[in-house]
Amino acid sequence: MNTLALFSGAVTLLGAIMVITRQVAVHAVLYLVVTLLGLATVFALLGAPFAAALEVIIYAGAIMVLFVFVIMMLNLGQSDREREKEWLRPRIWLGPALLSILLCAELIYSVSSSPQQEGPLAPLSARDVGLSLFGPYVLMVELVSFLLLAGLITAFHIGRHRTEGR
Amino acid sequence: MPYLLPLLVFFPLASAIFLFVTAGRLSARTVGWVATGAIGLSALCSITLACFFLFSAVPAPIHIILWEWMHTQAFSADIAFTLDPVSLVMILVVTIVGFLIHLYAIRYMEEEPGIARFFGSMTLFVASMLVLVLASDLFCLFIGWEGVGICSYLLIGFWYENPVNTAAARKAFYMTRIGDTAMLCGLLLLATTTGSLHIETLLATLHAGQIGPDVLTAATLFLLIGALAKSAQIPFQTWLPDAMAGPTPTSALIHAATMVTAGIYLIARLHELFTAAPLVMMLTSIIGALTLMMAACTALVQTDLKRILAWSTISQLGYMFLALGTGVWQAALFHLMTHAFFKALLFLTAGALIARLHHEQDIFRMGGLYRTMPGLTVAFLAGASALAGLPLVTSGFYSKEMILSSIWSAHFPLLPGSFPLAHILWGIALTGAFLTSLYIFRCIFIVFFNTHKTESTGSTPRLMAIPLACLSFLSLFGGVIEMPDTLAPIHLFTHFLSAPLPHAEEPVWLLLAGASAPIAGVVIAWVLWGRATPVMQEIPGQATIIRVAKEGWGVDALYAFLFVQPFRFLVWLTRHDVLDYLITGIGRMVRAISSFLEHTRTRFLTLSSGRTTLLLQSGDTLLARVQNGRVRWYAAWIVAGLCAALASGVVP
Amino acid sequence: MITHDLFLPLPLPLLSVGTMLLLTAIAWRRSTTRSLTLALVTLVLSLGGIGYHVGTPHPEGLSLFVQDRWANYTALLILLSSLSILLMSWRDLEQDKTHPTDEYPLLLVLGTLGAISMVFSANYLPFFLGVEILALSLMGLVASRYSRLTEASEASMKYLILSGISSAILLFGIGLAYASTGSLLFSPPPSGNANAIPAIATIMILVGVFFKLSAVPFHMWLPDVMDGAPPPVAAFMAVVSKIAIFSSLVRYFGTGDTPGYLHGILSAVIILTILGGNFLALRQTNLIRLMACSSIAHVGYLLIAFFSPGQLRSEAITLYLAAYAASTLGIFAIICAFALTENSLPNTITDWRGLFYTRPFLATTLSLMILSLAGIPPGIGFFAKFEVAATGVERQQTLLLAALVIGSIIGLYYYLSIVRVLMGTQNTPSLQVKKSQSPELTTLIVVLTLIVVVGGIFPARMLPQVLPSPPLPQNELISIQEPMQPSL
Amino acid sequence: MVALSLNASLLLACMLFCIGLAGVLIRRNLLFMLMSLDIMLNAAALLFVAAGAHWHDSGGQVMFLMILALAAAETAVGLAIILALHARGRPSLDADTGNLLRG
Amino acid sequence: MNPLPALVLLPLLGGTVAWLADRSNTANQQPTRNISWRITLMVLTLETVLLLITTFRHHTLPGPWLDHFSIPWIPVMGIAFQLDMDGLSLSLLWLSLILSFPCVLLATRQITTDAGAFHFLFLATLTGIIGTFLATDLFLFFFLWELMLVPMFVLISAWGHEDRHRAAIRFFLFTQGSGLLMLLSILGLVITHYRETGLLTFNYFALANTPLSPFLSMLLMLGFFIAFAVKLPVVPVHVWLPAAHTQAPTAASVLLAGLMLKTGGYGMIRFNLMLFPEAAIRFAPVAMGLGIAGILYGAWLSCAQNDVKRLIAYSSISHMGFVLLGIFTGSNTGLQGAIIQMLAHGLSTGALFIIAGSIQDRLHTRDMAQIGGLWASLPRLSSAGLFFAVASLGMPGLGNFTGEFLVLLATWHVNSIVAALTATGLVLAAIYSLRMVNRIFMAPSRTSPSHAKDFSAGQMTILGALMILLVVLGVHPQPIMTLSMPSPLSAPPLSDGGGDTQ
Repeated sequence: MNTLALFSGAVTLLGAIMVITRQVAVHAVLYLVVTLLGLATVFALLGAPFAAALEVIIYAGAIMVLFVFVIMMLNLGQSDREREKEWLRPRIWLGPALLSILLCAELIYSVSSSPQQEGPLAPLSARDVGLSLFGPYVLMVELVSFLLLAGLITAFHIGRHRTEGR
Repeated sequence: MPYLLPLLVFFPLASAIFLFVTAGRLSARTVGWVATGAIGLSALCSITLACFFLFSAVPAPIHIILWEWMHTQAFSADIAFTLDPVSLVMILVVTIVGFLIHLYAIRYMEEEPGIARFFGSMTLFVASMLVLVLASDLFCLFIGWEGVGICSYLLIGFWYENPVNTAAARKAFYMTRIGDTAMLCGLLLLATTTGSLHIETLLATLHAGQIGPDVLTAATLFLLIGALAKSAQIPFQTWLPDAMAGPTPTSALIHAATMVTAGIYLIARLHELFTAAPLVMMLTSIIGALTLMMAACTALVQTDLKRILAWSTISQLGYMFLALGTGVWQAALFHLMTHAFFKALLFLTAGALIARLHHEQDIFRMGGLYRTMPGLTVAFLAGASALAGLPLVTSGFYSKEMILSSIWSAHFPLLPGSFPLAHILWGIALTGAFLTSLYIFRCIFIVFFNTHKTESTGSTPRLMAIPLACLSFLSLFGGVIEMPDTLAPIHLFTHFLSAPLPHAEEPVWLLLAGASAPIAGVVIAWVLWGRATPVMQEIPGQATIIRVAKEGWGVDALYAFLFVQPFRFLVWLTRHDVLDYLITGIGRMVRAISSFLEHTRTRFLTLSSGRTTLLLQSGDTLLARVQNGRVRWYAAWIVAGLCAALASGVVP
Repeated sequence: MITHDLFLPLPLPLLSVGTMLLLTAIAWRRSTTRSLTLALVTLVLSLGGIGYHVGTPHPEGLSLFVQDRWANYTALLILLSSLSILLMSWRDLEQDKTHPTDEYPLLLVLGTLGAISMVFSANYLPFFLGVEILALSLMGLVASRYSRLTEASEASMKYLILSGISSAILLFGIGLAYASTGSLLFSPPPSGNANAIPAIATIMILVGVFFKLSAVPFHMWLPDVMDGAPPPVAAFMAVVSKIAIFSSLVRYFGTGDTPGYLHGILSAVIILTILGGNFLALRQTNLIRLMACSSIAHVGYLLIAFFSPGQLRSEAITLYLAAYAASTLGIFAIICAFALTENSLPNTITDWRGLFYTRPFLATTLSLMILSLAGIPPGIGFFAKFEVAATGVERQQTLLLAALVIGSIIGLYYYLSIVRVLMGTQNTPSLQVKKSQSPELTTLIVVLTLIVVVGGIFPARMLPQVLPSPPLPQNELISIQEPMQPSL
Repeated sequence: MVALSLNASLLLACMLFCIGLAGVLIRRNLLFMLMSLDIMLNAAALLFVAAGAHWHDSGGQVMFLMILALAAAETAVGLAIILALHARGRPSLDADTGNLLRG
Repeated sequence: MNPLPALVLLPLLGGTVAWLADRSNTANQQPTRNISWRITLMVLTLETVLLLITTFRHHTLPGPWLDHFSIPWIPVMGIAFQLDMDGLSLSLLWLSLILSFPCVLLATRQITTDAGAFHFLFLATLTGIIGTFLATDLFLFFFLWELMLVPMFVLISAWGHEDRHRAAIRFFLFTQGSGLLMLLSILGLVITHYRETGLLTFNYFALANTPLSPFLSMLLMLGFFIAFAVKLPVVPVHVWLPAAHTQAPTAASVLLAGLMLKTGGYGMIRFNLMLFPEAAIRFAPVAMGLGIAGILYGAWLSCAQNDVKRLIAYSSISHMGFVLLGIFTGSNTGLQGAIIQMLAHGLSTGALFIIAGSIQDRLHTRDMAQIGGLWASLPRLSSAGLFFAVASLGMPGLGNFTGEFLVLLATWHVNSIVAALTATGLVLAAIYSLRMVNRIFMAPSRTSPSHAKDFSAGQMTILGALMILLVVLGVHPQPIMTLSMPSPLSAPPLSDGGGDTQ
């Protein structure tokens, strides 16, 4: 396990922690991008360059833009920042955090207690992925299109209410 | 001939049903005549039967089985009638006295609105009584036994507009019901032992020695309790005086002549059974003696005419029990018969008298009545003499004398021979005879011979007078069929009933003592109350004792204190179903606990998530709800569930 | 290039094509009636397509879908339910001229597509996609209540967040399972004391599934969301979504025993679900919320049958699903029949007071449905509960049976309270009865009543038509195979 | 080339997942909740990619793609709901206040 | 042509017809107000004819069972629509019909609101009860057992008195909840049998021979017992009864007290004793204790009531205690006593409820403190009331006494002290019965019911018929005792049900 792997993993985790502790939404979005980039590195290190690329392009590139866009529309200001500050008292985050740490401990305990598995770690190129994507999984591609369609229509449906409701 | 037996029961029963069904549609006269006619038919039947019995060469008991009642593996019973001398005496008494009383009642009850109910109950009573008497099966007897009870209840409570009357009726029924239950236990005991309650079967089993002494004692004890309750003996005596609340014919028929003697009849019928249980026999005689003494004392201080007669009935029944206890059941039956005559007479006369005095029952408000109603005076005097047992000229003398003389020589096998229980009992009985004469003549002197106090109206109708005359005749001369040996060896009655008694030579002074006690009573009564300026209106001093005695020695109050009040109190306590409350309470408690748990759980989670302050501010309504609508809450629950699942599934 | 088979149960492509047509129709010209008709046609055609499939299953191929009796049966239930729900919402949609709601049928069909995809899937991939398609469509459907838009949006938001969490948990579980087996095919959880990763994978998948099934303690969203949603959508959540997810659960576990380490969790969840659902329902005053809570409890009963594999299990599950679906749909249909506009929807149970005297037919029908849910003859629910209890007795699950009995008694209480309210006397019924006739709704109610009653009296006459023989899920999987070995 | 073992990436995924979960639980702001959800989804995605790499199965990455699509759809819907709620006068992006559906 | 299924289904069908007829006539209500009532009467008459045919037709079956009918119902589960009749069933069927007539003739005519529905529910309950008495398939039995509760619940809940809802729900919860336990027991028995023989069946006769371990048989027996005990009712679980009886409309009270309670006793005989004889023997001391507790407790509480119907309800508890006691004495005598007691109690208490209902119709109160002195104004009603009160206090010569005596006799064989204790219940019976009589009929008039109408001659005839039956039960019970013994299990009905259905 080399340092790059350690480093990117640490960046990912730190970024995630920063995301959930920021007071300003835009900061959080930026940290989320950092996390995603870290994760993309991890993907690359895992021998999945295609996934890494998609992570950067779609996730960090496209989805995050949605967030930024919405934050702009919401027109958050200083008051929101104060409120977030108010909400981030230790008293408030302590309980959930403990719960999460407990869960994390359980997961780590059970994962690490399982025997070390070393498989053949050869990279999976984009071609491999593409072949299976449009081979055995081609129906899934169709199905996921319906997923996107559902998301689209729902978002549209809800969004339309927004204008009508006023 | 056997078919007369069911007919005997059928006539009154049919008339009762007829009267109940047509209630309110027939005129009072018709109702009365229907009932009287039915009883008359029964009386005719019984007289026919009696003739048949008396003149047949070998008077064998008549048996008739009507139908099988029930038949199981362990038990069988039939609806069956038996006519033997004992029951013949009883049916004669019941039907003839019953007929006379019904005749009397036609006129007496004419004005009453519920006359159909009255006569219906009366005839039903006669039917039940006949069933009781004729039954050849104790179980069948029990039908009549309870039937007379319920009829008595209906009749005592006849004037139900007055709560006192219904209370008396209920008291009578409850008291006798307690006895009935005991009797039922006795019957059950016998039934489980022998498998049948047929009297002959029972006796056969007894003679075969298949009934153990313990069982026998227990069973007879149970039966005795039943008989005591029915016959108003100690400790059940309290219901009878109260039962005088009913119409007078009822008192005469039920509470003097017939129903109360059912206990005597039962024991006489089963005398073989009782003879085999000496302990119970002794108990019977002691209770009889105590009762006769106590009741006589009580009667002495009563002021209510009907109550005097009621207590005297109890006292006379005590005589009969005494006789039964000493084994001379024939004497008891004899006294039963004569008592039926003169007590019915006394009651009916008293009823006629009271009716003419505008329902005045207090003897001290009467007086000098011999002038206005000489006929009634004669009748009452006849009855009173018979009750007192004035020698030679009354039936009561012979029957009482028979009892007295037999007591003296009675033998109690359980006691050591030196203990003179028989003599003590004889002394009590003799004192009782004296007291009887004292109180009944006290009554006569006060009511008939004192200064005139109350205006009386009208005259006794002929329809009422005829029965009185008949009964007077019977009271005076009904006893000649059986005489003490000293006077004349006439033993028609006992011969008729059973094999002749082994008559021991009785000393003459016994007879003299028995004859002199009533006369002494009369004399003293005359001294005390009979003269124009009475020595006293009331026995002086001992006001407390008198008051207590007047109230029946406080037994009523004692029972009220011991049983009735606690029962009422407990019933009041439990008037609501405790279990009901328990279950409702559990329901409430569960609800309370669940809301409490919900409450605490919510609070705990609130604390743990650090939002106590905010939630407290946002109100109690939120506190009570887990389902508070908050996404993060729900998420926290999900995560907690996941944690728990993982913990239980993975972590060993 | 495509060497693998394209085995596909026919309802799926039919629904897809229907969706596309609907989309095209909307794009061309918006018309609610046309959308509704198209959706109806699609659903009916899909019904006809049950039992057929496109392509041939290759014995060696990677199977994404599976078609067996179990799948066909649940698909049939789902499609029938969707059809009923479409009919329920028909009138309101048509009459609501101010708000064009032609996405509603589209979303309904999409949701059905997701559910059907779950039912037929033999692989985590289509299963997961189905779950998400259903969830996303539901978010849209939930938010389509104009009169209470704020509440609807809030419900939608709750559903989004919570279902997001549960999806993530489910996904994580699937990921772990994949990590331990290397295959995305449904693999029954390892039995015995498995090593840790498969076990937690199973548990996390179960938690995700339980959330969708709204088993306690993962249930809290259901009453809120159903409350916020329009009644037909609530019915959709209570029936279609649950049947689909339950079908997958059965498929996932196969016929075998549940592994030992799950016994504790499953028992706890079942008991909690039965008691929790019933207790929650006890304090509800709103009929839809009450239905939500009672549906939680019914999941508990159903899980008993699921948890106790044995001779009677498959029958119990199939019958219970049918009974539950028919009764619940019936109740919702009657609720819809009373909705004059969205505003006058009967809100609390007391609004129904005296219905027996004003609308005896509907009240009787409603009572029948409620009694059927409570498990009282002559409703079909009686026999269903009987079978469920039989499975429990067979396996001697004393605790679960105790929970079943206690839960049923509590259930009786609140179900009877509804019936009692219906029979309450009130001079003026607070419920305004809708004057306009809606034949489709009446027909639906009559048909459902017939199913409930006839099914209750002659369960044997109904069952064989659906299931020629007692079905054993997965005993006749058309294709099942070993996990693919890594190529290359 | 491949530097991370399966177990290491599993651990990483677990930690990431829990951080995301903590975010959902802690934050009241819907925006942050959505971001945290994204983190959780990413954790799952990491799991699939790592497992796919481990087993040398492209299915893992196909799954990753699906997750990507899901994340996009969910985020879009979530943001639409946020906007709708915001438009209907919710004072803030608070997920907790103004809960009309409860009980 | 086998009449058994027709016996079961006819009331239901007739009820449906009555309902529909009434509904279709809602437009012109006045002239056809009682059409459903007439149809109900016709149905009952028809049912009587059927029962007569059943009673007197030539029974070809070998063995003690009188009649048999069976068609498969749910073959997958081994469930059949199987009805069998023996003397016990027959006598209880007769009781059901005999009691239904006064119900319909005297009580349901007053129902004006939704008379059709009322009669439908009435007949549906009757179907459940009759079916329960006949079913020999355990599933069918349970089905009908549950089925009779629903219409009864509606009857109480919709037509009852002031506190009807609580009473109805409590009634339903208790009976239904205990029914679930019975369901579990049935399933346990069936599955045990299945394990033993590999044959899945709910057939009573087949299941009777299931070998069971002592523990298991006790467990299963208890499941049945609790369900029946709630129905009977036995003391700790009787709490539903007073409320339900009090609040129910008259006809429903009669059905409840007269018939529905009998299903509990019937079940105990048919299932507890016959299916688990040896466990029943082991359980007998407890059951007898419960029976005595019921007798005394019911009588005691009955003494404390001021509400007429409540008083009668508690007296029912007391009477049914005798039934329980008799059943578990383990002897034929006790069993016969219990059966006679059931029949007599059905007649007497049913009639008492009719009378109490009539009083309530006339005076609009059930509080005994407010009634008082009816004899003057309503002599016929009062005399009928007196008769049945006397019957219920156990007057020898009437049916109740016969039953009680036989039970006591059998108990005495087991334990004399217990029997003596039980006999004190008779004293309490006298107290509560006479208390009622004294408060209602023979008391100073408190109200002035001048407008109240007495029973007509026709109505008295109906009550008179009940009286005659009680007297017959009291003085000549032997034929009924012989008839009503439950048939033993050892002789299964004929093998082929198909030929018989023709």
